[in-house]
Amino acid sequence: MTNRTLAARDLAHIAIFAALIAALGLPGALSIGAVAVPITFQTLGVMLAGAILGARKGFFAVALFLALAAAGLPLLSGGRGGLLWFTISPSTGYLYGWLLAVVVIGYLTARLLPKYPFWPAVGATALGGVVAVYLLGIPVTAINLGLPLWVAIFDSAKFLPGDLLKVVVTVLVARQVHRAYPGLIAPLARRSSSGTAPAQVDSAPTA
Amino acid sequence: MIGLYSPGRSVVHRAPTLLKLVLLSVGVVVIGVLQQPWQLAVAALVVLTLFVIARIPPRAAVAQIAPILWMLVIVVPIQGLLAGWLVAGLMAGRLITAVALAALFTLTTTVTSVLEAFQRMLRPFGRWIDADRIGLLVALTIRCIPLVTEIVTEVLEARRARGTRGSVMALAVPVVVRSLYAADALGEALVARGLDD
Amino acid sequence: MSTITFDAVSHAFGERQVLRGIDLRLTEHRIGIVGANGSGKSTLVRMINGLVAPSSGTVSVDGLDVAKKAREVRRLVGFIFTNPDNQIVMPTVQEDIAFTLRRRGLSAEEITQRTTAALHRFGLAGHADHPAHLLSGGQKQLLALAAVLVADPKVLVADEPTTLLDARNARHIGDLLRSMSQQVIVVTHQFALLEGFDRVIVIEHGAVVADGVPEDSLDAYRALLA
Amino acid sequence: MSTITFDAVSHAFGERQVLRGIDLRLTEHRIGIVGANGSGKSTLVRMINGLVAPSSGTVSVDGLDVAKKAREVRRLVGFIFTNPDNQIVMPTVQEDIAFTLRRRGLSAEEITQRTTAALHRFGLAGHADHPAHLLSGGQKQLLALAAVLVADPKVLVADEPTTLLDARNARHIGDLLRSMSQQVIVVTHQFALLEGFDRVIVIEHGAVVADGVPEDSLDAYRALLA
Ligand SMILES: Nc1ncnc2c1ncn2[C@@H]1O[C@H](COP(=O)(O)OP(=O)(O)OP(=O)(O)O)[C@@H](O)[C@H]1O
Ligand SMILES: Nc1ncnc2c1ncn2[C@@H]1O[C@H](COP(=O)(O)OP(=O)(O)OP(=O)(O)O)[C@@H](O)[C@H]1O
Ligand SMILES: O=C(O)CCCC[C@@H]1SC[C@@H]2NC(=O)N[C@@H]21
Ligand SMILES: [Mg+2]
Ligand SMILES: [Mg+2]
Repeated sequence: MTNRTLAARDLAHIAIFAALIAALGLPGALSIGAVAVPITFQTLGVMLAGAILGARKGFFAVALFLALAAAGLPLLSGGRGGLLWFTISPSTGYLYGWLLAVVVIGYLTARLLPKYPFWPAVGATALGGVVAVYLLGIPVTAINLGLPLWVAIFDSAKFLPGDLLKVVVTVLVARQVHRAYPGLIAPLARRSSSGTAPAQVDSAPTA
Repeated sequence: MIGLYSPGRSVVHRAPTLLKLVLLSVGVVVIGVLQQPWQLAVAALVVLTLFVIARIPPRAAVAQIAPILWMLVIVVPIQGLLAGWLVAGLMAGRLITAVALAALFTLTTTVTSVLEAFQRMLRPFGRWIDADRIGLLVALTIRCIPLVTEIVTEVLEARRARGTRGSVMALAVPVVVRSLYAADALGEALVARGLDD
Repeated sequence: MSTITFDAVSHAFGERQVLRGIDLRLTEHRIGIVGANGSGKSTLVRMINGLVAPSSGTVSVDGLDVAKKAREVRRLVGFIFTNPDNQIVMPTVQEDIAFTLRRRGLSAEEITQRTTAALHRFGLAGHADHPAHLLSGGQKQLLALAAVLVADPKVLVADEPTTLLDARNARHIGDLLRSMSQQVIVVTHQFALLEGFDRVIVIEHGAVVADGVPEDSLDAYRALLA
Repeated sequence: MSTITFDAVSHAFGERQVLRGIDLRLTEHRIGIVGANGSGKSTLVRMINGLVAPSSGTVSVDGLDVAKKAREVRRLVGFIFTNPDNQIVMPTVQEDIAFTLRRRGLSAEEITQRTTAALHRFGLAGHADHPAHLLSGGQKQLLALAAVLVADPKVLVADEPTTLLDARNARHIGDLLRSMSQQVIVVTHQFALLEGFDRVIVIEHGAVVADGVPEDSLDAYRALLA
């Protein structure tokens, strides 16, 4: 298996997480406040993808989900889909932010494993799942709606409680999952001077 | 999983997907720079005409555009107070027109052909991206959606059957773990059926 | 024994009529339910603890209407699913068994004690801290039983609890079911599991087509399948 | 028939020794494999198309070493898993059957034609465009068979293919397996499935403990379980 192609098991992991993010859109979307960017469970799926699959597979999972939604499948919360959500809607920037988030969380999680201490993990997940997402999301909301930046910033505050809760849930879930299914993310050496990661634990029978 | 496609045989439906994508991008940019109400009116009329040509059922069209309308009810007053009512009106007009155009694309193009168009756009990057694998991933994801919802249902049932409700955690952990094991089994089936050929 | 009654119960999933006018009064100690794939067996037994609410009619356990008193009924009725994976809700064997008890307001001590006892009774003591998903099929099915019986329900409902087991393990589970003082209702395709049962009900196309002592019912079912 | 050989095959998952020095030469048309839960049956048959690579020893199919020629071997050997849900990889029935062919570089026309033939042969023609996950258990198992046999493998390996089925559906699958011209290797806990087989192998603790005509092997296995 070259490192360019993905093994069948990796493909299946990617597909099932893309499906998981889609399933988290089923409870629907909640829109409150001035700017109608919905509050959605799907961000939880994005954070989980990073913290459980790691940066590479997680990125593919989120990208796959977004591509399917963009292609017109009604996978965004509330049964929406199509290119408009990826171009001119107020939530556009957040969606691209998800791609950044999953990479940041995946990379940092690999550095925290195998110990995965609680507070650093919360910090890492929040850095990707909140900071990175808002960094792209807020300005694009302002641009697409022709609103001053401060209105968009002010409005995004309504996401904060929910998003912080999702961060904590992600960390608690990821910790248990790494226990019940070890070897998903190869831990990265903390000092990158040696340059090589420890051999990946691979307990599954797919040789 | 048929997506949001609204079947039809019109010119708009039959136009090549890549062409539609290009026209859509140009259209959205043009709409975005319009500064005069009359220009916007012309653009809106063009889009409306396209909807008529494509014979989109009004209900399907409204379903696509309604979420944005709701949003405007709140945003327009804010903008009106901050920047003046003409600006607010123009912004709303541009947004609705552009959204309608994008929705028209989605309503007249099958998911399959959009995905094919994406694959064609990725072809120049073929050295890094394997278009075949992407096609497989797409189908696999669509297959996995019912699999995941089944897993969620089963975990919820198991908890109920055991007379407990429990926290988000007691739902999320088993759902994720079982999804991973189900994915492993799927991966094996892919190999057994010749995927890594 | 408890009394479980189905009173004019019908059920449809969307357009599909799955159960039609079921009237039953279950009072025997050990009751088996058989029928072809898709005949409605699982739907029927899921109603006993409210996993499926009937489209019409009522199901009750000891006079409690399942639709209205689901919470109370679920304390009386333990349920075992076909696929033991469905039932495992916690990462390790011990946590999974303790999970059932945790919500019953027992003291931590009592939880530990009853969990340990269950681990021993079902031969899982050596696996207490194992990831539950890595047990063998037979062990998972035993864990499923342990996790349900630890709460000491009055009725045990099991939907095909031996599908993945070898003959010895299947017999082991069968012996367990037969030796239990609780009332037992078992859905199965394996006739041997129903040996020594008091009553067997045959379901076909959502209706009861035979009901009586095991020999007669199973003969009727065999005739149906031929 | 093909010749499948196991040559001094041993296997361990981590610390756990699962297969010990297996030597086998499988040339018969219909071969059954039985044994207790956890005895190593699934591990053994997975080696036939390289899903598990042995820790030591070699497995070969018609002289091709599975470890080295996995790709060629997988074209010869079709594999059916216990749980059909986990082997349906495409959204609709027809797409799932076509998937196997798509990887073989056949023309679109030939794919359609062979897919349609398979749909008819397995009684799934009416469900071609149905989402595969909505099929009944028996239909899913038939789909699994169809999706593998459409590629016309020389050998079919099935790991407990009838566990969730009622007696009629199990017999139907059994009849299908018996009527096939291909070589068939079946792992099962249901002895009835092995009627008319040419050879039955009993595995216990990772070793072959009986091997011969079905009657003798099954007697030996029954004695073992008693
Ligand atoms: N959640 C559901 N939604 C729609 N249809 C369902 C659902 N559950 C079951 N069915 C359908 O209801 C019918 C009866 O299903 P049920 O599971 O009760 O059968 P069963 O007798 O338990 O079969 P088996 O022996 O295969 O377990 C089947 O046709 C099935 O497809
Ligand atoms: N991926 C794995 N990692 C670790 N141990 C494993 C793995 N797969 C199987 N085992 C162990 O290897 C042993 C043999 O397993 P195998 O699945 O081959 O048994 P089996 O004979 O097919 O049993 P069953 O009748 O329950 O299907 C078991 O003890 C099992 O727990
Ligand atoms: O579905 C969409 O159109 C995009 C939704 C983007 C939602 C953003 S992501 C961060 C923040 N947290 C939420 O719950 N919602 C927003
Ligand atoms: Mg059932
Ligand atoms: Mg097995």
